[in-house]
Amino acid sequence: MQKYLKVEKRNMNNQYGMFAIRIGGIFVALVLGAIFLIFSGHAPIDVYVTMIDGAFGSAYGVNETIVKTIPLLIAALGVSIAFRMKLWNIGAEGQIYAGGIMASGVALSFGDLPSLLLIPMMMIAAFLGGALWACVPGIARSFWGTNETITTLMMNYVGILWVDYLVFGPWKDPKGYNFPITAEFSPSAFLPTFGGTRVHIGIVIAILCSFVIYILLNKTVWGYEIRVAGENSDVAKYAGMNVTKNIILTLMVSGGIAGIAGMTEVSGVIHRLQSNFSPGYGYSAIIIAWLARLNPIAAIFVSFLFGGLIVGGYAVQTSGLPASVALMLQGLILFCVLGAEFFTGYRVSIDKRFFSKGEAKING
Amino acid sequence: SQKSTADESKTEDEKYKVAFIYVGPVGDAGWSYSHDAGKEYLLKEMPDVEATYIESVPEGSDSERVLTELAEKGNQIIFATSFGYMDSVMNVAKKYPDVTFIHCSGYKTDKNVATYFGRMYQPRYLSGVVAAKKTASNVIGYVAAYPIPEVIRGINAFTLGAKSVNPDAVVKVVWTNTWYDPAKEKEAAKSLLDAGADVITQHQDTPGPQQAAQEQNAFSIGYNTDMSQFAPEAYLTAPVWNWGPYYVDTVKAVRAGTWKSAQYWGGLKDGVVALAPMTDLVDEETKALVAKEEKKIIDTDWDVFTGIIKDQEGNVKVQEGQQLTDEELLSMDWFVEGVEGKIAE
Amino acid sequence: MDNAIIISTLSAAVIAGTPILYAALGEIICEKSGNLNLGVEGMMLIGAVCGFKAAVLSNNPWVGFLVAMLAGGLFSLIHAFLTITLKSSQVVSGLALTIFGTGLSSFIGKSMIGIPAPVKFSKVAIPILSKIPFIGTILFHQDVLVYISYMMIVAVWIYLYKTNMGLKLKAVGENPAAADAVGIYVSKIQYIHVFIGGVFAGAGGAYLSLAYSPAWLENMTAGRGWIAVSLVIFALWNPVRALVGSYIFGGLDILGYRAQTLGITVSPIFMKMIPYLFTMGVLIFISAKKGNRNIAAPGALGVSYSREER
Amino acid sequence: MKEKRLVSMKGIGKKFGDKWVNEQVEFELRAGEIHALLGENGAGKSTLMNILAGVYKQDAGQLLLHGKEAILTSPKDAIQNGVGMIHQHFKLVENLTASENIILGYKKTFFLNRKNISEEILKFSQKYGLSINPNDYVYHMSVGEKQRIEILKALYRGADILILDEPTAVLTPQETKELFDILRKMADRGCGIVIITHKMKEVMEIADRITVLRKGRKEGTVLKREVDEQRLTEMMIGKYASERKMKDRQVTNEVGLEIENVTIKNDKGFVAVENMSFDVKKGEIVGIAGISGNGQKELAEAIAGLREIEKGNIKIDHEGIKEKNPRQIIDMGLSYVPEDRMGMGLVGNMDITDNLILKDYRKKKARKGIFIQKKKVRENAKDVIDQFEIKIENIDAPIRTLSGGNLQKILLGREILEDPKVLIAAYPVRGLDIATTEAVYDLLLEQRNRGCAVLFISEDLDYIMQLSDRIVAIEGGKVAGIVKPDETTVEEIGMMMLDGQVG
Ligand SMILES: Nc1ncnc2c1ncn2[C@@H]1O[C@H](COP(=O)(O)OP(=O)(O)OP(=O)(O)O)[C@@H](O)[C@H]1O
Ligand SMILES: Nc1ncnc2c1ncn2[C@@H]1O[C@H](COP(=O)(O)OP(=O)(O)OP(=O)(O)O)[C@@H](O)[C@H]1O
Ligand SMILES: [Mg+2]
Ligand SMILES: [Mg+2]
Repeated sequence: MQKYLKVEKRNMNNQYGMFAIRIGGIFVALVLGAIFLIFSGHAPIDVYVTMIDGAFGSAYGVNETIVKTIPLLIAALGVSIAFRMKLWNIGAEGQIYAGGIMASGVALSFGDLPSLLLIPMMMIAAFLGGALWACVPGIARSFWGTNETITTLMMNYVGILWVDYLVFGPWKDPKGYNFPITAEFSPSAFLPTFGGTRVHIGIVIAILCSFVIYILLNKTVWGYEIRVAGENSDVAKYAGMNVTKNIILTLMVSGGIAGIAGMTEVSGVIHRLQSNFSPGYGYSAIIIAWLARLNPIAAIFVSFLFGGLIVGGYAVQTSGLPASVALMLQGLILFCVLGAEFFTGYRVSIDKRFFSKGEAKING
Repeated sequence: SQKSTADESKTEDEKYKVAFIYVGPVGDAGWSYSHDAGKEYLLKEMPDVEATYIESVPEGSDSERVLTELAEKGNQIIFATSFGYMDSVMNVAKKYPDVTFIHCSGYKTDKNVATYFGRMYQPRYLSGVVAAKKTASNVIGYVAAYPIPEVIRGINAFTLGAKSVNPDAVVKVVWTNTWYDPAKEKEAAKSLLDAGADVITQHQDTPGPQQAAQEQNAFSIGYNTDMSQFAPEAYLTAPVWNWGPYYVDTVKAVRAGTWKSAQYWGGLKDGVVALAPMTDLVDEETKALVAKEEKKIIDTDWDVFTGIIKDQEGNVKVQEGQQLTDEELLSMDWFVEGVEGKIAE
Repeated sequence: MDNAIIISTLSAAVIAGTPILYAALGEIICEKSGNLNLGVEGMMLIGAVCGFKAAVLSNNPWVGFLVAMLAGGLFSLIHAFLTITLKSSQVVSGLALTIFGTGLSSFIGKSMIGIPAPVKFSKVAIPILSKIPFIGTILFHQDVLVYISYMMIVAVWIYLYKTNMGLKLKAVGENPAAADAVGIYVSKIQYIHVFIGGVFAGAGGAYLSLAYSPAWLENMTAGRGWIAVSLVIFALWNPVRALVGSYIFGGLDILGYRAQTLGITVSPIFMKMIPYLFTMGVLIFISAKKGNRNIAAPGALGVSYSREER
Repeated sequence: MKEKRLVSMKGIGKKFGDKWVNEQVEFELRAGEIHALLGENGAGKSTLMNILAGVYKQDAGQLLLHGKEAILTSPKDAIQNGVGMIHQHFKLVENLTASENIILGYKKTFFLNRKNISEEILKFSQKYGLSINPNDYVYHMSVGEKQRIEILKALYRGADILILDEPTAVLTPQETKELFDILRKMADRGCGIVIITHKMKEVMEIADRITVLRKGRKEGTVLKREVDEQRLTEMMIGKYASERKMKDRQVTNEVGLEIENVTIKNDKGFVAVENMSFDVKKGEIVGIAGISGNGQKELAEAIAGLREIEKGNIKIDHEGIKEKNPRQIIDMGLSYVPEDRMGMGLVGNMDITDNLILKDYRKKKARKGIFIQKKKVRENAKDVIDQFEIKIENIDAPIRTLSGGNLQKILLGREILEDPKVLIAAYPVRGLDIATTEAVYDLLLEQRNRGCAVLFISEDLDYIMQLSDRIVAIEGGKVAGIVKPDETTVEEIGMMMLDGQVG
């Protein structure tokens, strides 16, 4: 089959074309999903309407999608920084937990301080927590060349377990009937919210971060250094850059930012530390960073859509769809969006040589 | 069963809408499964009720949205079936004063928020009796999940039950720190069996420990639901949840306007918890003994945690004739005498 | 600890290591072709559920096992198509595969919750070998799937190092352009080995649902797919090292429980951390003293190959 | 025999993106001939041959192999039709052995009997007079050895059409001569051979017929005996006249670069440069003549601070660099044009602007506070493009799309613009066509004339003789002799390079 096709790389400069291809990918996903839904006895249009309606159909839905967007976006930004340097930090999940721990530690110890002081302190602590979590793989990578993919992944589990340790042990709420949660933070540790919604100031922080990181990566000396080192560390060394230092620094910044996602979650939404408080934001962040092609501005939109996908996924359950089907729809959409990327980079056509008239052909 | 959206708004008040949110998948064969069985019972008993459920809702930020959505969709009663939903329930309940929220296993209430839970420790006590009568080695293995009061209470009740008929019995505890990993829980059970236990019980949702017992020709006591089919040659009985009657009563009360916020903690008497039918592996003498104990709990003031009760160090924790209060039960963090193991931090 | 406890602990370590051993072997084969498939968890779940369902329907564990392998393999073809034909990012595609597999497996398994396995693989002692003191009980008093895993180690080892196909596989994973230039169909080789990777992952899943704790429960792999992925690196892409590694991981998994029964109180939370910390430690140790080219990662791991590009 | 047509390509067209890089090309190869393919960088030579080798699919035209039309969909099809191509960047699997690489994908048996195979390959290689060690891993091998493996690979598959893309670019004169002997022998056995090269001298030495491509089109096919170098050059690029600016030389006595008893280890930890000493004066070009792999790379990298100096010291403008890092050395006035353009000197996925500031991005002229002044440096880039006549269609496109010659100009341009005190140029004209080669040499001379100390590393003895003021011949990491070009001969230097004996 492939024999009769011609696949060529193309440099697509047409923004609309790229957009159309990606929309096409989502469309294919929906069609595939519809076929599946019909087979499993659900009405696809209803499911899709519920899904989109749940995520974007009302002010409440949009607000909730934004709430979801915040940790996804911040973590995706963190991940993007490392990916720019081709450091495969898949440990955002653990860094989120580490950030959550540190932020909670500050909130629980200095609850009397006013918001204006406490929240920045929590944020710094969260950054340090995430940075610390990422710095272990960073040091191993830069001094011994240890593959950071697995070390960062391992650190995820360690981070999740540390939260367990704290909420089951020393940080257990003394008034909480021995349940594994910390005491609720004092209100001065809450991130302010907008109106009566759950949307908190984290969204401003996240978008601000996007722009700052965009500038940092694309306009500054440091951004330039990590782009060069990401492309080719030999070139970086040749150009006099300190690659060892940059690996550690980049991973720490990357982890630190993911750590802030942990802080916004505990301080903006949950208001205390509890087991498993992140339902896999760190992993979703990897997908988002990739789909946004490591562009911090694009990440804003991708996170928003991804947030919608998750929120919509719960919404469809109210129309009788089991969670598993929602998960499958998410997977399908991801597959198709990923597959569509191919068509933005390549042109596929039929190999005309086989269909033009000629003498006896030999091949193979 | 799906109606179009336009239809739905019209027929809204015909059916009484009730919703459930579960922390795990319905397919966990354990905790969420037991609540879903209660939901099914409710639907059977009250055909004019329409029930929605949302499964696998994490205890973090998602639960608040899901609760809001369910309230928004016109559900009159929402059952939130995991401890971690507590804050979310309180927040959402404030915004929807007309909706009744019933939260399982928590301790916060409001005008429209009640809590409910079952005195699982009562059937646990009975299962301890069964185990202690069955054991030959006098070592009973307990595969424990997480060191939270509910689990600790269960272990203590089980041990008190065992000791009441067999003072030589000890209950060995191994913590798994999982709710849901059949292979690991099986391993934990095997380690107990290797350490001399010949009866195994558990606090997780999976049949792993049951299977381990069967493979090593030991006996087992399940949890949550009847697990006999997983280990027919080992399974003795199981303390089980039975939420259906409570759900029916609650829905009826709310609908009739007689409902009042309360902290409901039903026991054997109310049928929320029960000891599953004992298999033929349990002898008649034990069955009779269990029936007697059960009657004692149901019919008299006596309860499992009636003194004299000593802790592991031999300190008297409950004086002769006294009982632990519900508050003390809900925050239990010590082991009774006869438990071998430590509450891990 | 007396001998009996040591033996039973080690014997349990073999069982605990077997599902990850299967999955890791598959991932080794897959990664040798230059394809990183992070969807092991999803493939294992698909194997577990399909194997269980087939065993229930056919009343035959072998049918279950074979169906599990086939299902795992077919499922992995999604990843193969995306990454080989459509040249998508392997990392992202693998993550998506896990998401999809988790959903699909619980969808397929809905009707089988609370059903025990009608048939399962039980322990059989191998006549002479199981009589060897110490080792005999640990290694040769297990279920058939454990014995098959031994054979698979040997088979994979021979396949990788002693056959022409193994040579082609190595070439494709190291330098697809070079393989292409000598007329090897790079994408065909990659498809085949991603498929085999899925087959093995499916077998690992089936081990859980048909032998280890015979039942279907949603998400019953509980993270073992990820352990398998790290095991591959731990084993430096060598099947024999994967064997040792998986038993160590399996052992670490159960050691905590054994310690508790002996009255040694270590927080189970920290016990759970040990395998992860241990993996990290070993990885760092190995990378600190590497240098041998033959133990490095396949040269083209994670990169999609495309002929007309440099 | 001589008239048998192995290949005819008719009206071949190929486009990349929207650009036609081959158009209406006719090409013919006969049995027993050595056919040279000539053209400027980017003329489409490699593309045309890649079509013949099944790597690219043509967009127009027909291909006949052994007289029959062939539609090649993969290199495998080409191999089965007797076509073997030796690419400039070798397509070998580094951590397989020689014999494994040769039989790769060809042996049909299930099991791999390494012992039999290596015996078989040893015999096979001896038959063609190509000496190799079948059990050696490729990563241990020299370039020449790797090339022999590539040739054996093609022959082993029964190729009678052999394509070599710039095979001599990385060979020493001796290796080149050996290669040509082999090629001639194979042609005599009835093979048809296509050789792509930029070296006129070699064309005149080895080719029977010559086809010249120009901007993707065929300029003509001629018999060697009917043309001379001048005529070929004209066919390739039109009118051409070379005049080297040898004048203006201002060799001073001031030392710019000193190598003092230096010992350096290579990646594997063995001594690559041993106790080496020489100096380069300001305004002087010192050529390093040596077979590649004799310590040139290590020496250059040590000067740039990329490799540790085990013993001795290196001084730039009298200042030692031993304790300095690459950045400090750059700031001391060192510029370095590395051998591996894309692997070390340039970033293929970045645009020309970003590549041009690689060395001075943190200096005042490129930055403002923490920011890079993209606008300003982009303007500078435009000047550089004009000044060095870099052919680039889109200034914001990644440079990997550029031809080798243009890449080299960017690299050299960047290094020269720094007005360095010391310039190291390693193999700066490798793979470049004549015109670009001349341009590059002019730039080196300009630097010398400006007073820069230039260290020029090359294998091409003719150019070393022409350009250098002094020549350091090295062998086995040691200085074999230091001579002046007008006091020696190419042969004498060749001898020193080979056995390390002075004079
Ligand atoms: N894979 C490719 N994709 C896009 N453009 C290409 C590709 N390969 C070659 N080109 C372009 O095609 C043109 C011809 O390239 P080709 O490699 O055939 O030149 P060449 O004659 O071999 O040059 P050189 O002497 O530098 O080796 C160049 O402009 C080049 O940039
Ligand atoms: N994917 C690509 N896209 C665009 N241009 C390409 C691509 N691959 C190669 N080229 C260009 O095609 C030309 C020839 O490429 P080829 O692979 O034949 O290497 P080459 O002949 O060794 O190149 P050179 O000697 O010029 O460095 C080079 O100038 C290169 O920049
Ligand atoms: Mg070329
Ligand atoms: Mg070239």
